[in-house]
Amino acid sequence: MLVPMTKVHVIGHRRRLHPTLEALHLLSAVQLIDVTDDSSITLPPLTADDEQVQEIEELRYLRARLDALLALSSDPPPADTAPVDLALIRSDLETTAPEIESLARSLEERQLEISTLPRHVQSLKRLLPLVPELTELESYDTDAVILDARHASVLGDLSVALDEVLEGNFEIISDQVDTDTVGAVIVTPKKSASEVLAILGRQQVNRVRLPHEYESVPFRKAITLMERRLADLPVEMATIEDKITAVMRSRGAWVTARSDVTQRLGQLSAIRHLGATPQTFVLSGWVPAPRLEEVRRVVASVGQGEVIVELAPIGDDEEPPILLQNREAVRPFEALVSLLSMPRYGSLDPTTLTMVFLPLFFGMMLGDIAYGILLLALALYLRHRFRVTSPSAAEFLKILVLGAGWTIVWGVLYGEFLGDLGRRWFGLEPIWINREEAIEPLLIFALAVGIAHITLGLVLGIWTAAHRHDRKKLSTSVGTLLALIGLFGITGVAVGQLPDGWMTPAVATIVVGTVLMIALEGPMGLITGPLELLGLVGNVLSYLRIAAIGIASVYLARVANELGSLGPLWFGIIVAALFHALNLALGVFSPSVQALRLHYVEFFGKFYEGGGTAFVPFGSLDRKE
Amino acid sequence: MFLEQLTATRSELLARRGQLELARRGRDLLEDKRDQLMKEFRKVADLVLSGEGALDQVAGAARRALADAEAFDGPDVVRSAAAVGGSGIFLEAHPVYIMGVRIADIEYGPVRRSLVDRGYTLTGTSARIDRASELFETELELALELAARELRLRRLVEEIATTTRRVNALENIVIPQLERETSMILAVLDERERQDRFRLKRAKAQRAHRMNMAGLR
Amino acid sequence: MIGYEYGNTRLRVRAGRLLDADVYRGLLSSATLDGMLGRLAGGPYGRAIESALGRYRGLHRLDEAVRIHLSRQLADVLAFYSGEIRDRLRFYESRWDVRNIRTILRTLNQPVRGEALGPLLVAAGSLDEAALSELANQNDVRAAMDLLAVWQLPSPTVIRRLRHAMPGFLQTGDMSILEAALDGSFGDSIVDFVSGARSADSLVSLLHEEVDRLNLMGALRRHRAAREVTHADPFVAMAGGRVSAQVWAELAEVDDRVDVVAQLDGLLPGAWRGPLAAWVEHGELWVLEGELDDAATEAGIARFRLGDPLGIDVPLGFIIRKEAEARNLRLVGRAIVYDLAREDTFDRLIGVR
Amino acid sequence: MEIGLLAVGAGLAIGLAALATGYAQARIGSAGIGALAEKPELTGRVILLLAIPETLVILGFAVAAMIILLLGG
Repeated sequence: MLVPMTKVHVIGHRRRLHPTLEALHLLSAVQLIDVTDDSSITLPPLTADDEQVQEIEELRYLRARLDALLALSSDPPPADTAPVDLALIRSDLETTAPEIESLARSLEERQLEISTLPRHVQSLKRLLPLVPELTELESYDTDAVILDARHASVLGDLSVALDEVLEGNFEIISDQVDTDTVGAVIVTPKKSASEVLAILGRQQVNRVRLPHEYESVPFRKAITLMERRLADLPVEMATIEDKITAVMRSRGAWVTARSDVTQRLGQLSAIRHLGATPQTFVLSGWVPAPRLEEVRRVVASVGQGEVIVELAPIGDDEEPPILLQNREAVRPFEALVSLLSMPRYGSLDPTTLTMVFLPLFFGMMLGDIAYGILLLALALYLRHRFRVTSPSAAEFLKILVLGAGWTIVWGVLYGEFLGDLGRRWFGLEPIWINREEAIEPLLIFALAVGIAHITLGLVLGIWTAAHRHDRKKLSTSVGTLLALIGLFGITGVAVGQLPDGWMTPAVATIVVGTVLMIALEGPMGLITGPLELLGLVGNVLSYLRIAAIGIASVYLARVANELGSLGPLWFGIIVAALFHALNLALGVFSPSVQALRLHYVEFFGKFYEGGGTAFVPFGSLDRKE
Repeated sequence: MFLEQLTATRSELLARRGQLELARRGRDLLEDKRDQLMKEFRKVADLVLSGEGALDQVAGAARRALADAEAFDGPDVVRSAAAVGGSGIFLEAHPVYIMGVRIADIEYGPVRRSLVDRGYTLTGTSARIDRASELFETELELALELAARELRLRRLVEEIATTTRRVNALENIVIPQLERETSMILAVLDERERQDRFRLKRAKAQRAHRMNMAGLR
Repeated sequence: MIGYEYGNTRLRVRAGRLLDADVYRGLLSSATLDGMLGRLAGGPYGRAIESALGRYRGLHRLDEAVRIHLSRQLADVLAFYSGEIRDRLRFYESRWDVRNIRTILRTLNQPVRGEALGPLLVAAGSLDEAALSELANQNDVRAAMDLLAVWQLPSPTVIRRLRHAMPGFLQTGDMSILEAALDGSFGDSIVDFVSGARSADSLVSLLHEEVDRLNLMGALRRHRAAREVTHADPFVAMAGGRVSAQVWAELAEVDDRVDVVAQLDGLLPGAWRGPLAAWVEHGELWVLEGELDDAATEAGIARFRLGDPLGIDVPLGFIIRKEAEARNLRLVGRAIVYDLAREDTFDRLIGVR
Repeated sequence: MEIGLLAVGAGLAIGLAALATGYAQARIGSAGIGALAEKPELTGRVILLLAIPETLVILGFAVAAMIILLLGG
């Protein structure tokens, strides 16, 4: 159900502002309304004074600084429990931050090296076939150059120029490296390095540049060195990371400081939402009705008679926030509902209905005793495991438990145990329907489920519309319901289940229903009405998926069993197990999505009003971080 | 003390009067000079003040233009364009004389550069960068101009202060002193004259008395 | 047209996280740059700011954060698509390659290396972060050029043009020779791209318009400085626009602004007529440039909203919006540091309202 | 012979419907994953959108079942 909301004004003397804010922040039971959005308050908003503005800016900066440092360590330290002094933290930051930051920088330099070196290696490797063994000679320099293939003649000029200076004591080897480029390796005596450099500089060639450390090393060796370096870098980086973590380890106070700062900022951020006179402040907010007394009590204790809590009327233009609260068994389904969107305030909370139908549909589709038992075991085991580490996941698994339960029930009804294996081995007989054989009844059953589900949805829609005095919605819902009944009648007559005399009233009902659907829509209704009728047919047919997916899962199970009976026993068991595992995986995924879809589209579409905003009390966000 | 040494003679009086005259004329001359310097000072000061205002304005505009260029074209484009376009400016100081006062004057080469000299292509820069660099060139020009004026102003202030000191010395010390001395000499001379006249009178009277006495006889 | 669904949806969702007017107002109300960064750290720029904080001071911090964020976003845009679409987008982003190479060459040409190049280069297009830093670490222009040639990056066209310009540059030391080659190579590759593009879609028109705008501004600046230009011409019209190089060259001979505009009449997009007419009156090129840039950015942003939701308009529009956001943030940061009027600054932000 | 044609017809009915569904789901799916990568809270709506074209294959299934059950006897 939706928790009823009350709107309160907390009014008090300005000198009690901060204790009140602090207490409410800690309580997290009030969602603040900006005073400028509250038409019942005409006060100007309270503006933070210079001192507060400065505090806010300093705190924000401190938080960004702490975040920046804490983000550098992959393994942040656990928070200190002792209270921290922000001044001490600030001075600690001043002294420690440069150290950590320089470590982080050297980490980054290595990261860059890792991404640059392969480029150099690659360009060298392209030229490697050209490099003669003689480059390993001590007294010779090797330069590699590359040039545009269209200007390969430059190499000839180069050769002439070099010949003038070196009188033949050099070597140029060139070859096409790829379609556009020619690579060349020039071997020259070390002692004439400067002349060679000058000649190269004059020509339109590009020398292959290597990072400084590798410049004076022969090419083959440079490649080896660079590759070795590439292998070493991750190790070095890990060492640096360890150093950072080591420095951080004793900085649990930073984590504590960060959360303190966030809380303080949260409190300060409330200020601009409040209204003020020179002496008093007014805080406007939503409080869940059950927590109103608690709020009163806390405010009374910190306000010392100078702060009061007053109930305020909810304006017509105001929409209270949504807090879903259901009994514990139903609670996991709240997440499924809010996955779509929050219901509007004052509308129906479909959580309980979802709990009833969603697992039921799931079971109808999967419907297999063995699968059900396996799922149940899996769900219970996972719940046990997650109970401590992730309570919300454990909570969510309750849905699976319910689904597994219904799967077993429907498995018994269908007489399925790993598909037809139960029948083959121990002559398991269906109590109600054999999904392999009786396809037609199964389809009709699915449609019947659909009609029932949709009818329920429409009834709820009528109720909601009546409740909200929404005449348009009311007439559409009633019209749709009538049309559905009419359709049901026509189908009944058509398949010979109902006497022919029912035909006329059925058609009449459809006509009346359609007219009702059209009536309040105006001229547009002439188009939307029939469309809606068509949509209704589609909605009902959509429930065929319950049968279709069930049949698919049965046949897949049967295929597994057939394959399993081929070949030797051990082989059969392995193949069958694999197939059943696949079927189970599909059988969990597909029915959940389909059941969810039947709810979201077909069922909720008839009555659900989404678009509410979740209740986010002041203080809750700051604590989570 | 001084008075003791003062020899109260007429020639001394004449000498003192000559000195006084000289001191007064010197004072007037210096006052004239000071007035001239003040006039020049006011002129230059006005220029400096307005120059400071203009410099402030241009500096503000230049900064805004740079902010614009860096924001809109990106710091990469602007800073690298600045790196390409950077060059030195020719600067020289030489003396000029105003009212016989030696003042340093700053001469500088052209600050503004044309698009060509900036050394970047037009497709790789923007009009915003042109504008920012033009404004900064203007700012630099103004600053150099202002620097020259301020130097001149400072020299004028020093000169005015010296002249005023001199005027004050003449006015308050030398001239009153000379006046005092002159009047003192004058007083002594007067006194001496009075005494002389009295003595003369007495002498005349005695002679007359003697004559009368002799006549009676 | 299969292939746009994934990326376009991602970008459309991501566009919801672009900074809005309230955020900019908040940022502008910060008293200090640190305050602004702290505020910005709460949003999508968080990670970029975290990495920038430890490294630089002052405005460099902001520029670095903006650069990191923009680089990552532009890289993401490429990663969201595959095949031909990615090639097209990569081509659009190759503007950044040209820009980065220009920045690197200009900086390497300085006898004394000033500030670090790090916070300046936006790694988008073909040259990634590692390649850029390796290039920036070379000793001189020649060495950087060699590396580009060996790696065959960013494209053979660029390398060929640069290689031809190299001897001229080495003789005179005039950077503008290399720059002209670089700009020219970009123009050439646009011509290649446009002739190879299967249909004249919005990317092609975007490229045409961008080249025309650059050429127009270049020609007008050249026109303004007409008397000063004596030897080397700093303006060579780029290829790849709708208006021919000849038209641009002829503008230098025209004296009056009215005649300049008359000469161009009918050749340029209609939306430019207003700003050009205003320029005839006031004669301030930077005003004209601002108006044209803003109009182009606004059009790019509109492209995101109004263009084909399953077409190239969405990624192009996203890139333009992100670049506009980077520009806005740089402006806001400078307004805070130089203490410029905040309301004026807010009005100058683009794509906010 | 008759039965063979019916089987082919039924196969075509569900096969073509499945192809259409697959085509639609491919496009919706890639867009949906794109949206989810940016905003995981859209999961419910994406499942919903993804599920909508499935009606096509269900209708195909209905037609196939009708061919076999009603005509095939």
